[in-house]
Amino acid sequence: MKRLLGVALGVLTAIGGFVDIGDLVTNAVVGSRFGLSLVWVVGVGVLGICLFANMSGRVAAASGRATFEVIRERLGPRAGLANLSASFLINLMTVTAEIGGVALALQLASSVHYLLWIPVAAVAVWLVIWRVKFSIMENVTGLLGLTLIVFAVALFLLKPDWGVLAGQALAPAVPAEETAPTYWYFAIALFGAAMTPYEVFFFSSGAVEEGWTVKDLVQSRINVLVGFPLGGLLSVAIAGCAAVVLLPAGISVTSLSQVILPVAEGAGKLGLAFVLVGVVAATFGAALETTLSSGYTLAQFFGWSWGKFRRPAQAARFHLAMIICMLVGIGVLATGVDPVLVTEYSVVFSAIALPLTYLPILIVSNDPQYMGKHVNGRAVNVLAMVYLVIILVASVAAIPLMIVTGAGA
Amino acid sequence: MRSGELREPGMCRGWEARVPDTPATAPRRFLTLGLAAFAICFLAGCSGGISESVSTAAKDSSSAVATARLALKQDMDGKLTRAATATTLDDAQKEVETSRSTVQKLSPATPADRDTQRQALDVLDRCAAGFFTARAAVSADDGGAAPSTADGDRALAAAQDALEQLSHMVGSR
Amino acid sequence: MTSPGLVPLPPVPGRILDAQLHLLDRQVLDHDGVPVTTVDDLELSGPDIGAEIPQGTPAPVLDALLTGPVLGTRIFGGRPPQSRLIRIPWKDVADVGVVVRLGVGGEGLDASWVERWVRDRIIARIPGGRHDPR
Amino acid sequence: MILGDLLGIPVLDSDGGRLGKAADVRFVLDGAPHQLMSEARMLGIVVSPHSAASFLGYERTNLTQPWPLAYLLQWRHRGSFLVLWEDIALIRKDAVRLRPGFTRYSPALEDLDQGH
Repeated sequence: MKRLLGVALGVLTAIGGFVDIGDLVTNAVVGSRFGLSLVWVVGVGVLGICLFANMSGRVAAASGRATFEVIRERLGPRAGLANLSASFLINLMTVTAEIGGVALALQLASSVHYLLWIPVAAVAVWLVIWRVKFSIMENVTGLLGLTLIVFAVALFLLKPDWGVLAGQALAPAVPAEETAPTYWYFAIALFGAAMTPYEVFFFSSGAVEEGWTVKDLVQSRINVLVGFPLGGLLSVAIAGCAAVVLLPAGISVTSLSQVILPVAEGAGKLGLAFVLVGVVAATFGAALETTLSSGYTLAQFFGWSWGKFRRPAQAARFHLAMIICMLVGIGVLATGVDPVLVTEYSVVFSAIALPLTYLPILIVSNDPQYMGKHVNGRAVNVLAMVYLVIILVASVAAIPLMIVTGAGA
Repeated sequence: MRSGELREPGMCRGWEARVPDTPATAPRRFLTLGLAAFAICFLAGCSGGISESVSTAAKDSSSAVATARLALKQDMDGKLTRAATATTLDDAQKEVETSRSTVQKLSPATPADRDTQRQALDVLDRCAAGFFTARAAVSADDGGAAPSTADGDRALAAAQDALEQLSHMVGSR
Repeated sequence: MTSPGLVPLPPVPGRILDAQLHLLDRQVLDHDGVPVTTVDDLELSGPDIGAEIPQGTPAPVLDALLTGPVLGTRIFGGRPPQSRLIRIPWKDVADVGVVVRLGVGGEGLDASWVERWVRDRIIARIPGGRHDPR
Repeated sequence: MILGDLLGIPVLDSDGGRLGKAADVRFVLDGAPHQLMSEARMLGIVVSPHSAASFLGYERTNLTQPWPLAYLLQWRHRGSFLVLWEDIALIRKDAVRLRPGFTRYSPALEDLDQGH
């Protein structure tokens, strides 16, 4: 019974923890401009993150090594450092976007300007990282993030023409007002939002934090294989809401306030309350995860002592690095740069940097020196190679598409 | 507004930062790639005529005005809290202001272009006025001399029509 | 993957370690399993650079694992002065696997001075810095 | 000497002909026993004619997964061989010179791994 509860809790937090500011913004933007015609990308991305998280979780459980230790060992210091710089900068961008997202959501709830909320949000993030136990942090934000299910509820309450939505989803086509390069640019953005590298740093480091062994692999596989696809459905619901309410009104999403309007339309003030709690929880949870990830990547590359399971004084550089990252994030936001814009760029850069983390994990998960008998099976490898190609194509195509489309404008 | 941001050369710097994809590349390659990226940014910033910029501004603004109207309608239906309505209006207003300043910064070469710019600014000013009314209605307590939410909606509806005409006019050129 | 034309290596009496493959860039843990650093480079007992090696010279041995500024020079080129090398003597190494385990505590090692400095000067001074999260 | 000085520099035969680059240094734990581990004696240098970078560790193992990545990475290190310490005549800052009549040994690890 206790075991069943553990599985249920794991799945629920995986659902609630799946969505972050990148998913919220990108799905709403895409829904408001392309309807559901890009929903297939969410499917591709979710399958990819399941595969990737499964591999990195298995590496962590079997060898006790988290992602960036493996990257350094396998790529050597030079390529490893290039990889670290790219991954770390994108992660920092995501930290900034998530803290901004918390502040924007709090502004929607209070009408106090978001710039005033940023220090509050950042201090709260730091306090949780400083004091709160890892599992409590994960479970609370994950469960509160579940309130985002209100997007699915609102979609039903809006009573859309399901036939039209299904038509958009099943026979994807570029809408008349948009161009093919823009369509593919947003396909990559959506892919990057679903498969953000930080999720993998966090997932594998979290496995070490929680002391996983191969015995826990079954549970982790259930969490991933059930939780992430359901989280993906939440993403689809966000896009669906935008497609039903915003697309016909000629609204293309550029701010968080537009993301939540469809929920208010369908579910009223109660729905609004739920969605605000959900957005704050999801972005706050993701702010924690990305901040920790920035500490994880640095500490693992340089071999510092790390982990929330240690007292801060026993992982001093790890904690100092996170404090500095957060200060940098606050500094960037204080310039008044639009957090939504940061988010839009961060998901695309995530897609660009994805091969850097994907390839080493794929290779190590085949290496018996690390994995013992838990190396990848044949089916996993075939799928993983297909995804390697997809990830490489997305990564290479992203910059030219960004230039051609003016970043999707 | 996003197009406006892209024209900042600073945005392009990120492209150099991600080049480490190929760790073996020599520093000179990095430099070349960076320069190429800069050149493209620069060209992208210069290209595109007045009417293209105006039509982008009209499109962005009309999305913003539509957002504001949706928020006001939800507010009147009791679906949105005041705080959420006010924030949505502020966000939309900011978007219109960004469009306006983009249009204002254009340097038209021909009299026709100058005319387009002036008309666009007129319309965007009307949008701003509409937002002003709507925002006043939302932040005011009930009663008093403040405009009602319905007034705000009417002002924004008029702005929306003007934007549509502007898009038509620019599109037909 | 033995290519034709190569002589198979005659059996050797001990375990084989390839520097790149098994040592360099590995995580170093102390005897309590606490991360200390990574293996940034290795120090050999010889030979002298540029001097002919006379036939029959005994093979050099691994003196120490190196860390610190040597990582920077390994990435960007150059060579830190001998005095700036931070050494972990090979005799302190207890096991080489997926990680390198030391047989000593990390607290007293030169390799952990930055960690100690950051801890004593900054992190431990923030309230709650010694609080056990578990 | 530090290992970083040795890795990646050209390896020449006794006439100065270029054989490849020093890709790795092999040690064997058969020296005087310390308290914890035996002394690690340098056994030789792995020379790779095509690529000096040890990339992802495919070059000396029989890993064949994931296809075709494993083959691609092994192919980069085709023609690698091991020269023993006894065959090394001189280590300079910019090159390693071997003795005349050195032996090319197989660099494969599989057959000799007596690890744990």
